[in-house]
Amino acid sequence: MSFSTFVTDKAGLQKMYEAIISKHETYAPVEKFGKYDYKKVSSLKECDPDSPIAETMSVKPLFFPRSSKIMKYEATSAGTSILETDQDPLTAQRVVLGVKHCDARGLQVLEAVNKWDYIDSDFLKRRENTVIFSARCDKAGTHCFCTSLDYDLENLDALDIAVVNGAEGKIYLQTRTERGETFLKEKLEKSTMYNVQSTNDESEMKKQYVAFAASFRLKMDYKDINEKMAKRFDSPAFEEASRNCVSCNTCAFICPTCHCFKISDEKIKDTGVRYKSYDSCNNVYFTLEAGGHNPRPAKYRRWRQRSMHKFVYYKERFGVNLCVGCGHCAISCPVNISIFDVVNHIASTPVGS
Amino acid sequence: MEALLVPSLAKVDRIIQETPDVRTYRLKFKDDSVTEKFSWLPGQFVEFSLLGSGECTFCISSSATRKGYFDCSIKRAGVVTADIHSDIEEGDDVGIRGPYGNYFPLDDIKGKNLLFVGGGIGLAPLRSLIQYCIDNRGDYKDFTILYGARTSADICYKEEIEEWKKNTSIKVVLTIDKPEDTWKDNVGVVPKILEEVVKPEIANTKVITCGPPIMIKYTLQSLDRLGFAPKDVITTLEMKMQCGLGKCGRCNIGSTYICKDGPVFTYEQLKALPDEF
Amino acid sequence: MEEVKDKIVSIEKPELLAPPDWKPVIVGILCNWCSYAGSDLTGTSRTQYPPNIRIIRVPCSSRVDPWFIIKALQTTADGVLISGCHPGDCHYISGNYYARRRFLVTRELLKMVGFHEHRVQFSWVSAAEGAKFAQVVKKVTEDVVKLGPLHLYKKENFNK
Amino acid sequence: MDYSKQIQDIAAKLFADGKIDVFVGYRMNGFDDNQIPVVITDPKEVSTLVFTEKSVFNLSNYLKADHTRNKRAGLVVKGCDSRSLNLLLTESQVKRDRLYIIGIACEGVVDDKGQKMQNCIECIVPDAVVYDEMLGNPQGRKDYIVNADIKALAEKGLVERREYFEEIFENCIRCNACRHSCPLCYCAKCCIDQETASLYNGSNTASSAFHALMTWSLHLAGRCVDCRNCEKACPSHLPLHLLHKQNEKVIFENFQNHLAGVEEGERGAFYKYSLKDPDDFIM
Repeated sequence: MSFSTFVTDKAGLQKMYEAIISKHETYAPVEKFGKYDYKKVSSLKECDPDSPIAETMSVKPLFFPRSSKIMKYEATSAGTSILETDQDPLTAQRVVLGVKHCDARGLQVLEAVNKWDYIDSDFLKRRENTVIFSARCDKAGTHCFCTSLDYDLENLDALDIAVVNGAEGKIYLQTRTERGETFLKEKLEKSTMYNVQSTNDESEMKKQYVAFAASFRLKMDYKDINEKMAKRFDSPAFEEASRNCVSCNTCAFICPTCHCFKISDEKIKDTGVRYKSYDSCNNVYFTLEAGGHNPRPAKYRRWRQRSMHKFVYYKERFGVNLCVGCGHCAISCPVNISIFDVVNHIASTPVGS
Repeated sequence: MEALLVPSLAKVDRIIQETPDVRTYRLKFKDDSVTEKFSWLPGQFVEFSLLGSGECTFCISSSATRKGYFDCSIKRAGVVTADIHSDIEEGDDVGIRGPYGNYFPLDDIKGKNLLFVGGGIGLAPLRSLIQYCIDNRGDYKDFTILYGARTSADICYKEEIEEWKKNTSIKVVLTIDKPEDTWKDNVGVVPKILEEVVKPEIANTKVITCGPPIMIKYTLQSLDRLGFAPKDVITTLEMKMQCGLGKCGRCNIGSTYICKDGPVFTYEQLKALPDEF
Repeated sequence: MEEVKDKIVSIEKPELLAPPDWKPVIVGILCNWCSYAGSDLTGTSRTQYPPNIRIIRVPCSSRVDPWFIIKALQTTADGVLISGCHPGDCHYISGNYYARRRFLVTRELLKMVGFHEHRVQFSWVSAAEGAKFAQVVKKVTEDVVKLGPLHLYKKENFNK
Repeated sequence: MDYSKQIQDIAAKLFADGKIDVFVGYRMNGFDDNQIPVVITDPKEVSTLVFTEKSVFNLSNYLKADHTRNKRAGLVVKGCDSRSLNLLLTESQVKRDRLYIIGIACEGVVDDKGQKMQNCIECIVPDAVVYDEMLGNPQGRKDYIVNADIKALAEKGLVERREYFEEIFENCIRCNACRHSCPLCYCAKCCIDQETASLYNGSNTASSAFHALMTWSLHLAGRCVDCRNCEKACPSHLPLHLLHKQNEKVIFENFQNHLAGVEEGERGAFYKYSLKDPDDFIM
């Protein structure tokens, strides 16, 4: 199947969004307390698909919920029974608007671990049933370095339909997957009021990308970093770099690629629920064994685990970096630690010193 | 994913008080279809949940060659294990997921002399392999079990050890850390007994060891001294695990996931891992 | 409130109606030396009081961490009653003076967050005041019945 | 307000005299005017230290970390920071003789957008209350002002307030960053993290957030010094100060104008009592 490009204007796109929202289960960034989070919307007024990247939470919770119920059970003196297990009700197609490219890439990266051996069918099903409309940034944020990582940001196929701003209020829509192609074609066939024309002229999109790529403050050579980090497991630089971390775990909770979770039981009287919810490797209790042994007792060890997992371990295992360069961790960090600065600093230290 | 994390119910058939703080739970699945699907090899582990309390990882301490049941030996250590000890009675239901992880390299050890070195509750994973090997005794040559515990009361599987002792084809060496009045066997820590009493044959021998981290550390050193090649020394690791599926990101050492690539490793493989266990 | 007399609504969430057979659950946390003895006296002197209260005995009213109140409201309780010795009568000399401070702050914070002030009530009941205890429980129960069931922040997915 | 030079000099002198092992201060992040807290062990790095109105984070939080615990540390504190440090000292979490404290007579810090932070506008104790050396001109104690947001909320009805706070609890993602970044949360294991299933609240629900945030704020009542480390750490930008400020208001108005950590050796409001405390709400 070939993928196509369309051109429209702001009004046309908004009409299209409204039509989508009225017909489909739609999620988009909704502002609360100055932070945007992806929530179900019933009209375009509630949300802002062009939300600023620095203030937008990751889209990951729509695919990998912050906490999901594994099962509900009853344990009484008469016996134990599992009352219900979590059945994902998602069957109808849903649409997510305004996903940042780095965020969508995060989902693609997570597919690797979720497809590995035991298949996380819920995650894959959710992704399959979702059409992702992206919003390509026009300008890089202070902490962004998405162009420096191992994926082609310009032609990213982790999202279904790329929305790109052109000159003079023109907006380009480009399908990137079969799912997106089918969805958009169907929408366009049904109505002509979106001002949409098919086009082959991608020069403006290219221009927008070049301008966007030029606006980055942070650039790095990820291959170099991967190689150098792999050799620096024993580097004392980790200790130095982790000193001002307050172990608050924010970075892991808002990261689009972090996928560690904990399994916990909660009960009232005889009825209990087992949840799977996010956890962070920066937490002291993360690896603490019941017997008292902790393989990563010191803060720098936990820091090392986090940065090495992102740039070395995941790459070794699945061939991609577990970082998409969105900069969310640096933005949310209360003490402004940037993982970019840290890994670059560690990679620049001499081996074994 | 969530479906993979739902346990099947099993019934506690028998509880054996091994030592003051270790109990063995003999389990049978309530559903026959689960029993049929549930097959494991020595070294694998299960996720054992006491519904209403939590989930823990335990190795299966019996062999699949003994059909119809499986054992988990549980030492009281944390919140959930304390609940397991105090709440579970014979006939109660528990949740079981698994089996997960890899197993002892059964093909590699075929036709070799076997030396089992266990300490404390570390005999549990070895017991699974010992039972398996006893049931397939013809495949293996000399058979030595060295087992150490802190005191004579802390010796697990006392009845079974007596059985092994009666079996003339098995050499059993027991030791405790400090002398006791009624104790007639060896006294001393495991590495010392290994070098001074057992004096194992090096050639054509595989060593399988498991125990507390400090014992493992010194046993590996003394095996090195005796001249065992690292690839002939097999051990099982433990890390905190929660999912057992390689997803929750808790048990990795470097890019190796203990729950998927382990828990059984040779000393050679262990040496290649970063020092984080 | 007056118009819907036959139906009980939750005061914090007026859109929710109580089921017809709804009965309030009240958690009573009583100090061992005065209020618990007082409640004993109520029983031995055969004074009637509403059966909706579940009593938890603590050594002293200052043992009551604000956490207990939060926890009770979050799990099953529609109302919480905390009772201790009269000021000056504390078995541990000054426990209830410390407790008093905490109760005021907890009560004001819960009010700010959107709980009606009658959800969490406090009383001083001495060992001799069996009748007062019955009165207090009656009042708290009546108050909570007026407020309707508490829907705020209950643990989801649980049967009550 | 720029004391970078003075702080550098003092730190250099302390290292040279062998009085400290580590120095906790701020440095520039290297690309814009925001700052990163830094823990220095090498005297050579002293020249990177700065202090301006962008030095927001409360550094007394670092005194509970491995790097500074049981070591002699130098530290920069503003008015609010020194109050939390004062409480840590009274609660025996740090030893006074191991610390060298540079107090700042603070004129207020600014947020990311360059506006003066709300807690600085309403600040009561701008000068450091515990210090070895004071920089700037002390301004003295100011009058207590009831927080503007609390005033506005108190005028609203029950249902309106409930709706507002429900949004806060629903938007909480239960990362516990507020707790970890709080200088006064130093318990080895938090009661919110109990592993027992009947007490556990680890899932991400409004109910669990209500439980965690309310318990947390009530355990900090009478101790919170309004440094807003928690708000800075919150990834959902929740107005967590509402909970603390409400407690602070009630405590100030009812318990003899108590303010956390302003007097040396004075413990939190819940560690003492007065016979005159209000009693009228108790039956």
